[in-house]
Amino acid sequence: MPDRLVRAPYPMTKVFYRPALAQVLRVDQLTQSENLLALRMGTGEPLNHEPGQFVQVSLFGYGEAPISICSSPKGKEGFEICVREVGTVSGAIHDLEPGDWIGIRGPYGRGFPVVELEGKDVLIVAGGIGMAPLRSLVGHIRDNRRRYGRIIVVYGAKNPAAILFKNDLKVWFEDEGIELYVTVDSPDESWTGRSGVVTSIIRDLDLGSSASMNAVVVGPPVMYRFVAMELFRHGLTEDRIIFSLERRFKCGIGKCGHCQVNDLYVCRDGPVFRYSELLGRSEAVEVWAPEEQ
Amino acid sequence: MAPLKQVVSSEGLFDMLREAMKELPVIAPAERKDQPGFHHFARLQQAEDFVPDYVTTTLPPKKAFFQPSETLFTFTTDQPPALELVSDTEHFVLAGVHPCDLAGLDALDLAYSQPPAEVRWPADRGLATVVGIDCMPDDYCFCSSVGTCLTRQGCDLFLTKVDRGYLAEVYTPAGDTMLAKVRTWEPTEADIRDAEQWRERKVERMTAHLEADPAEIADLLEAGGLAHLWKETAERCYSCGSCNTTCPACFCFDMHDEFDLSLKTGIRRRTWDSCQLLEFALVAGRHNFRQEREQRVRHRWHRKFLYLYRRLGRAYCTGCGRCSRACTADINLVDVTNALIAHARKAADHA
Amino acid sequence: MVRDAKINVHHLTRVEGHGDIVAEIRDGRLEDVKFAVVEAPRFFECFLQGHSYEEVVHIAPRICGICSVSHKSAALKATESALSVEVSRQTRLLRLLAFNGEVIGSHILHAYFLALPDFFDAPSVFPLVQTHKDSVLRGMRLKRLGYDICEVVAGRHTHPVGMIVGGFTCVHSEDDLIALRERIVQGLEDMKETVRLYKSITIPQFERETEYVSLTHPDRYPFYEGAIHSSEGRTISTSDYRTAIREYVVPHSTAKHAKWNRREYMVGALARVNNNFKLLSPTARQAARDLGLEVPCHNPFMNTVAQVVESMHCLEDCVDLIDEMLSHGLVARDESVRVVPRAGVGIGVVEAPRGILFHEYGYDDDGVCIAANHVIPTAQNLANLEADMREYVPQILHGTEEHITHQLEMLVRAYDPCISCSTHVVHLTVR
Amino acid sequence: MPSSSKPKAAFFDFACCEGCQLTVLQLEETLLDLLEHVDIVTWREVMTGESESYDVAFCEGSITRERDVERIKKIRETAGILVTLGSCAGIGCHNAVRNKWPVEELLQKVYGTEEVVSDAIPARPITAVVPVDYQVLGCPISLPEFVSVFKHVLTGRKYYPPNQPVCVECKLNDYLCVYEKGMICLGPVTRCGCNAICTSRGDACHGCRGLIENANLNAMVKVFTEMRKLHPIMDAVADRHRPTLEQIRRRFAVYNNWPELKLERGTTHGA
Ligand SMILES: Cc1cc2nc3c(=O)[nH]c(=O)nc-3n(C[C@H](O)[C@H](O)[C@H](O)COP(=O)(O)OP(=O)(O)OC[C@H]3O[C@@H](n4cnc5c(N)ncnc54)[C@H](O)[C@@H]3O)c2cc1C
Ligand code: SF4
Ligand code: SF4
Ligand code: SF4
Repeated sequence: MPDRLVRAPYPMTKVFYRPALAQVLRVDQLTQSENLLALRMGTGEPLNHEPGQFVQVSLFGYGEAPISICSSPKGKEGFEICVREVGTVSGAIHDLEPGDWIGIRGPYGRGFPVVELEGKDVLIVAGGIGMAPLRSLVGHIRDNRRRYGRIIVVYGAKNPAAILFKNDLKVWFEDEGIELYVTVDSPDESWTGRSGVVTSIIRDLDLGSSASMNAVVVGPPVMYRFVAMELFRHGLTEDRIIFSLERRFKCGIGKCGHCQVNDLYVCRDGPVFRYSELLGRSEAVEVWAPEEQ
Repeated sequence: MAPLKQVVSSEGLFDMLREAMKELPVIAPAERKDQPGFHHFARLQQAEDFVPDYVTTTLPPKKAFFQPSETLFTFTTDQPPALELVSDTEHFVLAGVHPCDLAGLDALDLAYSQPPAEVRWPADRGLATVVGIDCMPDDYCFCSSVGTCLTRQGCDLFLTKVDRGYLAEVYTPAGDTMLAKVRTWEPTEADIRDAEQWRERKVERMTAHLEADPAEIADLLEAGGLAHLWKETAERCYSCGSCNTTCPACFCFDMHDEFDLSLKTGIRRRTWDSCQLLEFALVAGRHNFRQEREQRVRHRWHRKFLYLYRRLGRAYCTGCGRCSRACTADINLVDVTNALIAHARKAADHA
Repeated sequence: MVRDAKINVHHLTRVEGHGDIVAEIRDGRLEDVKFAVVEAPRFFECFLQGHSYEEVVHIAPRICGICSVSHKSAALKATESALSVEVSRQTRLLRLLAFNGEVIGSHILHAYFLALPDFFDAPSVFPLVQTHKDSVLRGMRLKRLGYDICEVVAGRHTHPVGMIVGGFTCVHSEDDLIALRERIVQGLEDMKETVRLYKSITIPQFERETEYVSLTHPDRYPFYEGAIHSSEGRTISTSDYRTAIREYVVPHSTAKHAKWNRREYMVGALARVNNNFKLLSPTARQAARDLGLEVPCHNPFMNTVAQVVESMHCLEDCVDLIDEMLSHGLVARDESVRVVPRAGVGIGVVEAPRGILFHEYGYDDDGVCIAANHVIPTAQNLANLEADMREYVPQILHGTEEHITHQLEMLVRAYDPCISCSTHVVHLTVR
Repeated sequence: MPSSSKPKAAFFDFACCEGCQLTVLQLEETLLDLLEHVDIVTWREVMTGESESYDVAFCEGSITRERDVERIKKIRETAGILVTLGSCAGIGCHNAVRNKWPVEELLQKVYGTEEVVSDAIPARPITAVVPVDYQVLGCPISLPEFVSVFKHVLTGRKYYPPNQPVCVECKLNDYLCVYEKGMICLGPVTRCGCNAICTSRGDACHGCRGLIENANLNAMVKVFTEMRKLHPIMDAVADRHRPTLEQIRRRFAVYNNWPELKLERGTTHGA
């Protein structure tokens, strides 16, 4: 069993589970199953989030679901979320139109260690909807580009039609300060870019001997172990690999117990963790490793 | 500081509740109408219904603060929606709480106040005057093993049976006010000795024991190597969740929305949940992070004796024995824990 | 005047289960008329075998959702008799109470929601919500009251819970009974209104003398207990039911019919009222007179009126039963007795809302069912119903085909047939 | 009365006791509220007339004959949304108990020696014949769950029949576990949603809503048929029952017959 998580105290907010209200400003359909929504809090105040944090989004009558904030904290007008339709709440989110009201609790959780990463090189690895929180991180880095070293973004999508944030990708591609690689699992005739899983891209990357390289990885559960293996091969150590985990959240504040990964509450202690913090926590990356106790 | 002590007669105890009932609802252990011979915490209709010497109840008294299923707020589907918090504001008396259950309330006080703190639980807690009472164990109790035998935290008044009535320890002004309504006597040495003997007898009569203290159990769990034990236990376990839903120290919950038939208004509800249930850790894409029964069993023990012990400094078990009584598969927490202690010690000896 | 017609009512509506009316009129003469049961077979008597007595009494009520208390009671009585189990007085009274609740619920459902639309020329009760809202709401109140009586005793109306061999698994509370009593007393007002409603309705005039079979009892209107009685003057003990009631397969029909002294007999509310008029409560007897129900009554359409009369009786009987229980004080414990399985055969006979109902079970030493037989009211009524149709059609041939069809439908509905429970009556081609 | 904008609902029944329809009728006045949202166009048990088209079909009962298969397929084709009512339609219920005998033998048993022609087939739930969109389980259905599913249908939300055991509802209601009274209960392996109505009455759960996913049937076999000292409460249960494997199997077989239930030492259902 590893050490207990040593982190700064969590802000002393108090929670009554009643969300604040926010209004939908814009809805953009990104893909067949993903929408981008721009929101503004009813109070008109900014959300004040860190990249990697999430909000609990309420559609009254349908329920609540944790959704990452996908815009940079510097966003002038409200904030953005990107939602994939998978079930009840996300389905109802997809029926929203500009002007509609929804409920928001948060921002909650601990985001990416943007301050600690300052001065370092960052490899950002995104799989599928994992791009959502990472878009916030990339946005933040671009807003503060001078503070960071080399930035590489590797993004894998299922197929060309499933690629999110195509407009952003175009901008990043133009951006000299970002090395961008986009790959798809199953290409079609129109696709001229790379194909294959993200690990194959990472394998071929020249990360140099840079000892200051850190990796930030967000994607489906199966991705983590394979990506980590590649990163080890490049010489990254566990404390320089950063994951964001997805679990079931009900309360979002470390009470309801659903998101627990061994002793950690993903919603409160995470969702962002360094791999070193997850070592020995058998429920974190693997689905089930019975031999590991 | 030692609490103020007074003696109240047995009849006086009922008078005290009767007085309290004039102003406030009193929730206390009473005999079940649907099944005489068994007890539950219920709102008293008359003071005589209070049973001071009950052994245990199915649900712990935490249900007085956090009902098994409670409404958080109501909503409308207007634009913008109108949300209205639903919370209790009525003060009440919770009487007849055993030390293990006081420990349970204390455990939840601690858990729910971790930042970011929730407001509901402490708000509801603030509404209650809590009267504790000492008890005698049955075959399932083992509070002496987890150090909750003498818990007085969170109670305003605590009663111990003595020869001429009850020795009342006053912990707060609220407790004092309750007691002040009835005739009391200064305790004599005999009273103090009676109460002392009650506590000794209680420990003597305890037949169930954990073979290690919580600190050691945490270490042993951390050392691991217990896979076969989780597997064996899981083979018998139904994953019915009864062990969690009856536990005074469990606090997981689920939340969901319900529309009214008008489809224009509704409520958000939260309901007790259990980590032993199959879908507790299910996420989108049908991915279940504790799909296997043995994972869930292991999680239960780890959460009770390791995770929260490390995080909050106490085991999340109060020794009340409810989970073992309630287990429909005859899985006894003490037996399983002792088996793991024995196994881990043997493994350590061999190493 | 209809000379030639082929009437075919496929899946008659507003009855329980599936049945077709088939009639053929040629040259102004009725050639053939049938009520064909097309309900899917369910084979209860077979598959109960191999289940223990506890499971048998659990499954048996699932024969029918509308009269599951009756089936439950019949199964319990049969099983208790087979296993020599005596139930307490309190258990008997509670069962009587639940039984009344079911009779009220079932009769009101029929009188208000299935039959009433016919008299108001509506296809269903839904349009009546607009035109006769008071009546509809009253019907709902009364039906709910009947169901709630079941609920207080046995948890719910459809497939009661807690009723087991030897008694009840639950503890009943006097407070619940007192509250229920109050509602029943209020319900009596609604019942009086119901009598007034039915007074304003014209029941078709048609008479055919037949045999009426029901339970009979020396001192209480028999639903739950009694001996088997025929209007032909014979009374036999329930254990001899097989010597009297004979089921047979008829070549012209597709379902099993039943007979006793005559070629056919009628069971149900009208049969009970005809056989036991004196045992009805005074108010119920007065209601019968108000509604023109003089015994013996040979008009099958009056069966619905008999149901109204019986509902009145049952409500009043509920008050008496509750008073009796309260005067003794309810025993505050669960009323189940420990049952020791043993081999035996038992017969349980009750009056379901639709008529006399027989359950018979044989158990082996371990209390496992080795034989089961059910005789269901609607099956017993089929022969009589067809005889009525044969006699009625020639009387109404002057009308239009629609009229004849509608009258036939009304006639069948008056029997309040419950086809889904007719486990015996299966639509089959006999080779 | 009908306004064309409201969805049209129809009720159909197959082999069953019609108790589920009857339960829907118990909505009484609430049924009128429901009619604010839908027009009922076909319901043989309570209304004359039927419609060829409908949006939502509520179907109860099991499929027991060839012609039923055709009929339910037709309904499936017509209805945008198919909702099954009750365990007969959802899991086969006791209708499927008979499947352990061949159909011919059953007919023989009920009709004596006469040879009969019938299109009877082994009984199966509707869910085994056509895809269904919503399920309300129970024998009979529970009214609050029906209303809840109805609201899900109207708002286009998916409804998952609860996959938690009855013990959860039993405990949340603070009912006394019937094990305490020495009765054996199928609650630990049976889907809830009934609000534990049977145990609320001190009766055991008979399993009418079918098994939860991944039910550990083996646990019951292990607990009661293994030679081992049990704890005091369970001792009382075992003392009274000590069921054999066959008795346990029979108890499960009251409701869980489709598909065939396998219960033996060393199996975990659905795992
Ligand atoms: C920190 C964090 C950040 C996230 N960020 C995003 C984001 O930016 N964008 C995004 O799109 N998602 C995000 N998610 C994921 C999102 O919260 C989940 O997908 C969420 O479950 C959607 O809620 P829902 O109500 O729409 O789905 P649900 O209705 O809960 O359904 C989810 C899935 O589970 C199945 N399911 C649910 N209940 C049952 C049941 N009882 N039985 C069987 N199957 C069932 C459904 O079929 C479906 O596949 C994030 C999650 C976390 C933890
Ligand atoms: S009560 Fe027993 S059977 Fe149920 S989940 Fe807990 S340990 Fe398993
Ligand atoms: S784990 Fe069991 S013994 Fe411990 S507090 Fe919970 S219910 Fe009581
Ligand atoms: S009575 Fe049955 S359903 Fe309830 S807790 Fe006990 S075993 Fe579970």
